[in-house]
Amino acid sequence: SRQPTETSSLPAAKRFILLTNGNSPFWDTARAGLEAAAQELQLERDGFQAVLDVNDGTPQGQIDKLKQFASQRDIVAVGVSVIDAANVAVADEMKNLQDKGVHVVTIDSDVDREKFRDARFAFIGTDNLAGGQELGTAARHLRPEGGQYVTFVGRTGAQNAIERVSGFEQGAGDKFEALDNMADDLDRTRARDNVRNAISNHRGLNVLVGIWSYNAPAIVDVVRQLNRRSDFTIVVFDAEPVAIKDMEAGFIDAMVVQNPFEMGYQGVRLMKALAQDDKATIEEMLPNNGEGDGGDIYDTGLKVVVPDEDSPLNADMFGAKTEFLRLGDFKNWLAKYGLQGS
Amino acid sequence: MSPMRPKAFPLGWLARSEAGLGLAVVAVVLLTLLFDQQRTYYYSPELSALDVLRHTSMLGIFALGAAIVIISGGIDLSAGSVIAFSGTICATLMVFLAPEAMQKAEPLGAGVTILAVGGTLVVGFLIGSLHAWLITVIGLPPFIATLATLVGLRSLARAVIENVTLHTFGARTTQIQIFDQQFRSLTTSVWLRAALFLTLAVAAWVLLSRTVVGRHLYALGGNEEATRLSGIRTDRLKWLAYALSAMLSSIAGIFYIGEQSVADPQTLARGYELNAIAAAVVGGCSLRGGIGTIPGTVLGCLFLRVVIDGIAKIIKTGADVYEGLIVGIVVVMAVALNQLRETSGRRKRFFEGPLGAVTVINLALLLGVLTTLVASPTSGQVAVLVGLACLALVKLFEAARARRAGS
Amino acid sequence: MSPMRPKAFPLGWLARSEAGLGLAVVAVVLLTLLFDQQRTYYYSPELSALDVLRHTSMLGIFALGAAIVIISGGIDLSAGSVIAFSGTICATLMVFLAPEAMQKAEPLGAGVTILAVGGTLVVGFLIGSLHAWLITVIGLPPFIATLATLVGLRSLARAVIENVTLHTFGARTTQIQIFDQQFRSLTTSVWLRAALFLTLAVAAWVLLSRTVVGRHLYALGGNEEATRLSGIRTDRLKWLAYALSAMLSSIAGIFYIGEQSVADPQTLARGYELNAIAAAVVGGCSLRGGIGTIPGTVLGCLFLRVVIDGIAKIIKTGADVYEGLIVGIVVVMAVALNQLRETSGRRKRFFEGPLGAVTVINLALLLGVLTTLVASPTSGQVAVLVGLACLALVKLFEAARARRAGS
Amino acid sequence: MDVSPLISIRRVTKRFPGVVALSDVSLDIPAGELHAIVGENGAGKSTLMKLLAGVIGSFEGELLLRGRPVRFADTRAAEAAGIGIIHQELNLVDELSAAANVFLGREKRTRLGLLDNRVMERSAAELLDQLECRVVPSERVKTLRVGDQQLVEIAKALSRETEILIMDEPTSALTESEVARLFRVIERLRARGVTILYISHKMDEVFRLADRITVLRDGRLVTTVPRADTDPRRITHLMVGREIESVQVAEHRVPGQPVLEVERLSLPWPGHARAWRLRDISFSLRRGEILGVAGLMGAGRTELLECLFGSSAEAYSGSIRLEGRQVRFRHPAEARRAGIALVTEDRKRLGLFDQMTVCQNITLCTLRQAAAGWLVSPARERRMAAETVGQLNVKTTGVDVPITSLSGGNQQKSIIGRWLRTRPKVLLLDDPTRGIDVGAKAEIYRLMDRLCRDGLAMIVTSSELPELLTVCDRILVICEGRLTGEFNRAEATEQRIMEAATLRSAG
Ligand SMILES: Nc1ncnc2c1ncn2[C@@H]1O[C@H](COP(=O)(O)OP(=O)(O)OP(=O)(O)O)[C@@H](O)[C@H]1O
Ligand SMILES: Nc1ncnc2c1ncn2[C@@H]1O[C@H](COP(=O)(O)OP(=O)(O)OP(=O)(O)O)[C@@H](O)[C@H]1O
Ligand SMILES: [Mg+2]
Ligand SMILES: [Mg+2]
Repeated sequence: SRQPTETSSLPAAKRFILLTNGNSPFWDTARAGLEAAAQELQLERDGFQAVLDVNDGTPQGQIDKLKQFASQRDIVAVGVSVIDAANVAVADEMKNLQDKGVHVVTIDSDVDREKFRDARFAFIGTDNLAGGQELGTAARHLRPEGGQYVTFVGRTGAQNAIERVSGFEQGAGDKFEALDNMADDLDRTRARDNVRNAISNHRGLNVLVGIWSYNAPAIVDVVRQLNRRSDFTIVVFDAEPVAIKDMEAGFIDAMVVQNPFEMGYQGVRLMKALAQDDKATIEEMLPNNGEGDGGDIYDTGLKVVVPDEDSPLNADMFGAKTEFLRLGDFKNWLAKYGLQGS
Repeated sequence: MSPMRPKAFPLGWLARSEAGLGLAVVAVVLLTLLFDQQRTYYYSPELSALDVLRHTSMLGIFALGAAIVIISGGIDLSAGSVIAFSGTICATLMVFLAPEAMQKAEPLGAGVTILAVGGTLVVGFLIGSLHAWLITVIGLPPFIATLATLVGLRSLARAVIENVTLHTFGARTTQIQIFDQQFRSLTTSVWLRAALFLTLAVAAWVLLSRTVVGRHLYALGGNEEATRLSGIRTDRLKWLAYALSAMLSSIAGIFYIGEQSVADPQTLARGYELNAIAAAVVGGCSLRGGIGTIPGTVLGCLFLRVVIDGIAKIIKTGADVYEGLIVGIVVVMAVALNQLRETSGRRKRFFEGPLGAVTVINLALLLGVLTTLVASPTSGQVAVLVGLACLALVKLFEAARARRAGS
Repeated sequence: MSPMRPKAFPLGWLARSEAGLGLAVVAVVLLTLLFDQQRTYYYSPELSALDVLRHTSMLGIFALGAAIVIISGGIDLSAGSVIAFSGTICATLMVFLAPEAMQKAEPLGAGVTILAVGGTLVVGFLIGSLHAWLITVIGLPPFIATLATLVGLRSLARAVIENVTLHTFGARTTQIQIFDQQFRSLTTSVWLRAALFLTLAVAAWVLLSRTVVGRHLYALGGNEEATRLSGIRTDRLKWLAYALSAMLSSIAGIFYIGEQSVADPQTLARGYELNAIAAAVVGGCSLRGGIGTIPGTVLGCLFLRVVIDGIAKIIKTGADVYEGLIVGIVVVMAVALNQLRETSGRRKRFFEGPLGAVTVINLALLLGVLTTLVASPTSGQVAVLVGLACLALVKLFEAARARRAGS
Repeated sequence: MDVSPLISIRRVTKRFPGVVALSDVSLDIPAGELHAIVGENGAGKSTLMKLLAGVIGSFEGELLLRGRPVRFADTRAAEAAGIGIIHQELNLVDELSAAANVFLGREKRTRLGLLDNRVMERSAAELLDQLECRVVPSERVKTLRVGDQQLVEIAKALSRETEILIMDEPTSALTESEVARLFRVIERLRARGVTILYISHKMDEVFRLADRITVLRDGRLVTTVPRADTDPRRITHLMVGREIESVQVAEHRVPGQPVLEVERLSLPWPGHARAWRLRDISFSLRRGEILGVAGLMGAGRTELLECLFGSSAEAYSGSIRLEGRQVRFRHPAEARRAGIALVTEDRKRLGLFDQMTVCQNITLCTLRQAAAGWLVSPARERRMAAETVGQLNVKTTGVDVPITSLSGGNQQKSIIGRWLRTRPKVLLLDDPTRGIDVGAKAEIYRLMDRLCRDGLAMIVTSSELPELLTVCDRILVICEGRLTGEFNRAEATEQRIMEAATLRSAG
């Protein structure tokens, strides 16, 4: 029933909303992609508007926001970074939105595909599990003799944390032993404490794994203070601006970087296509849609970033879809989109 | 008998305070209608009303507890953690009672649910009793006793959940998923929670205003020593107040895990204790004790909720950034108005001396920042100057009036 | 002249409370040494000491403020939000003063840093003045005034940061990255912050115990009316106390954004106000006002920190889950000991009547849960039974003693 | 007198919500005079002094100091103008030392600007020595006797070395020898030319010290007379407004059987030098008898009543028998149920619920009687309150007005009414007429007499001896926790009671 032609009855533009799971620089980059898409796809001309809505990192927050969306009349499409794949309530709210005629896609973090596939139209992003596997692969090649690692994360219960950690475990293989999975409750000072405690608590520890974006600077800060760079392999998720500087300074061995800019951009593109029933774009983005597993996923790709010099890692070690970049190239890529981090 | 004399009849005053709050609610709804470009309240009134109701009844349930404790002269900082702990316990009991069903996402059956809910209420009662014991027997100030459980219970809940999942499912997880459809549909039903809230509010209202125990609670809050010396067992009253508060939070905890379909103590109901206290205080409860009503508290919850909902409707995206700010301002305003009404008749100087001068700058800057946020940096700068000028004038005027009165 | 009579000299009593805390610190360190299988404290004492010092000095800086306010008879709930707001303002000022450098991650230069830090301190002073104005002129209870800023300032900080980044960098972000190496190395240096903390603590100690103003702050906390009648301007004292508290939080805010290399108001220093109050209270400050010392508060911070550090060293994996629980228990214990010491000599009944019976069950269950967590479910069940038996015996014994005394 | 007055009070009126504390008072006081101000409780004496000392800033009328109009915003301003005050109530900070309290607000500093505790303690010791008080200046005030606390309060005022010193009932907690020492200090001050305003209820003090005497009644100035031109009888007459009716209400009462027997009652005082608040107190109380308890402030009268009522903080030793049965109350609730009622001395702090109405205050203890099942019937509750209001003749515009709108006497009657509703066997009245006007006082005496004749047993304490002499059948005297005298109606005189009350124990 929702056709673009009926927009004129209301003064304001109809909205596409990208609802995050929590707050991090990751979403600032996604916002940049979203705004770029709004420009390039000329949303305003078609009476649309794309906005990012930041959740507070709790399931309750996401449920409340989805409910709030359902009660508003100007929302055409919602892209959700699902806070917890197994959460029935979130999936229910997404279904409820769909029943109200709002298009729903997932971005960055998907629902449990076995249980709630029909809660959304498609998923745009990268599997965090796959990302974890690539990071584990990097660790395996950086340290062929194996090692003992600790993962650092904001909340151990968060969906992407669970997936990344278990992906890392799979990618790293048998020679690696997990010592701890430490949560800092989003407190960056505690993130540093956790690293310090891990280092003093575990003698055999030699791999430090940053799971959420701010864990990377936290790891590097502590290792730098303790002056023990040579004792640890440091591999991290995401590229916060400070983390990029840290890799320049030689303190990070490998970063697995998702593409939040692309998630924001493609998310808007898909939402616009859905809103306008633009079959061509949908077909282009999801060529195998409806044809079994994976057809409803738009992969925004992964990047593995390594330092410019002296890295034993090379492109062949990683998956075919994964982009392998030296730090210099990565920075060029960022500069191209005017980004500080990813 | 001069007109400036405050009305003698206390219920008159209360009525006035509640009427004011009621009017404020209506005003906020009208303002939202006016400034919301989508006119959501007009086009989908039922949906909006249900949405407000959903939140108001949930906040209301544990705000009732906060109000009872505050009226009896105490303070309960632990609501958020008690909610999280109770939710965890409820899920844990379900796991104990039906481990298979919980793991395989099968229905639990009414028996299990009822037992789990009942057990949770017992735990709520035990928490309230612990507070009462720490306060009346050990002699801790209520602030400290409930601060300790605020910090401690959430952590205990996390430890419990990790332990239970490890021992029952063989894998340590930080949350327990709740699939049971029956439980979920009951806890997400707006009607059920609204009905429950209404029942509890009416019960609390009758308790406080129509029973002997209620009168004693007011007496306790108004003058603890005099209450004891009137032969009233203040320790038992405190036990009642804290037990009720904790049990109401437990009820909220049960609803929250159903609504979220997960018991996640790390994130559940963080900081909600402040919302509950704010609602009670906005509703006219005095932290000095002995003053406040249940209808006032209910209106306080409703008011806070329509304000938050209004902001969300008007600002649309990113409204939650402003939520805290506006709640803070609303709380200050509401309590300040109550305060100034009490001392009305007296002419007050708001900007006296150096503190007044600093406050002039302070408020002008605040005005400037707010204007910048709402409009633009340029208008913010204008606002600072205008604010500075106006407030300085007020200050000068006050000083002149004081000089005239003094001479 | 009986031996039960407490020493008359007030420092004697204080010394006892502080000596006890000092001993407790030593005990915790020894226990950690004993139970930490890595013997970290033995093998790398400097590193461990530095680590404890790093946190103690940071917590200490704003706990000093909490202590000053509590001693003067008030309460400041806003510390966490003031830290977040000040950090945000500091970063915002850097952006205003050197937008290019901030965006391009270039060094800022000492001038910019000094101006930003200075401006932040001024903002801290303004926040403290706002509290003082709300409390002394508008007449809000300190709890409400600082609760409002606790809720409001963090939200305002978020709004400011989004606005500033949008207008300066052209892209709305929720945090500001801080790259300046000089600023970061200064703020992460343990020595600098320890020296600053020591200086501030000594200054606060001299202020409170050796100056006229300090004497007046104690008097204000002890008996506000008597203080006013002695011709002391209590309003100015409150201004001083709240301004100091907010400014100390601001200093902490500056350090935190340097340490974290980002100003992120949403997550910065969440709930730290409770840590500060807990440290002051554990250090012997009474929420009734007029009692407490700076050395006590410093030891309180140190004690909380060695406890937390000890847990991390002993439990090794997953210690953060237990942290809150143990802090909660420690706070209750510390304040309860102070309380019981004051009423010593009196024989107390801890488990009298029905509340006592419920408490027996309560404590036994708590013991059981804790044992389950530390050991195993079976031992937990044993612990419940043993606890129940022991506590019930205590209850019976108490009742018997009371009956004997009564007859 | 053609000397221009040091202080002129011109047509001063002060209103409090519901009360006119002072109305149209004018008074001149020349420099160097010792001016006594007398009046019944609530006459407005303290209020007048508070205006002078800057404690109360807003009032109608004018204050002239050395001929110039002044209006003090706070005590600091008054002090700067040379006015110091010893307050009627103790205004000390418990946690600070005696020396710190003496110099609070005017601390001595070292050259570095820091507190000079040594100098302050030495000066405080000197001041206390003048008063011949043996308090160690570094001792915390909390641990001092009430009498010593009052001496510290006096030393605090003396340390100000002001030109005008107001003393508002400075001797209420002092023993006779302490009073004598204070008088020597006062003589020295007068020799220095200090103007003193002296308030006291004790006529002998007034007539020993004053140059002139001002009488206040119900907030109005009745007269100012030179001491030489008058005598105590006339002053008392002026204070009360009529000839002291010799309300010999106690005559022809016949006490019945003993209801309350107390044997060797002792109450420990942990952590205090005296160790016992009460020591070995024995007495009995009969049905239809009013037993008075006399003693100085801090003697332990309140504690005695608290023990009987089960509200003392410590456990007592000894035995209490009520109607022959051994009782031991651990909570006022038990005492209430057994038929004992206590009207507390500090009405505002320990008796009144100032957020509640008259009706709610009266029915608080017996609300259950107004409840049908769970719910309280407001109509029945109001009927109960109205009944009490009628019986005790409480002057109020209705039972639903706030209790704070009543005068002190009527508030007190409401509280007595609250307890009478519990139908007690023994009524304990702790200083029931404190701060109550004369008319109300007489009414309360008559009420007590009536209740007594109906067979109620009562124990009354009072800070005014004549009151006890008026209403009691028997008077016990307590000094520092010990029973130091027992007089029946015929034997009791003020002289003998004061002697017993100021007997200092040997230890
Ligand atoms: N702050 C106040 N608020 C309201 N009423 C007051 C206040 N202070 C005094 N009053 C009232 O003013 C009247 C005069 O009180 P004041 O204390 O001056 O009496 P007084 O002559 O000193 O009596 P006493 O001999 O008991 O000390 C009394 O009725 C008292 O209740
Ligand atoms: N040194 C002290 N420290 C603390 N409180 C005290 C002290 N002395 C007395 N008090 C308290 O002051 C009040 C009055 O003192 P107390 O009961 O001993 O004397 P009293 O004979 O009843 O005197 P009055 O009734 O004339 O004041 C009591 O509540 C008592 O607990
Ligand atoms: Mg007086
Ligand atoms: Mg007494």
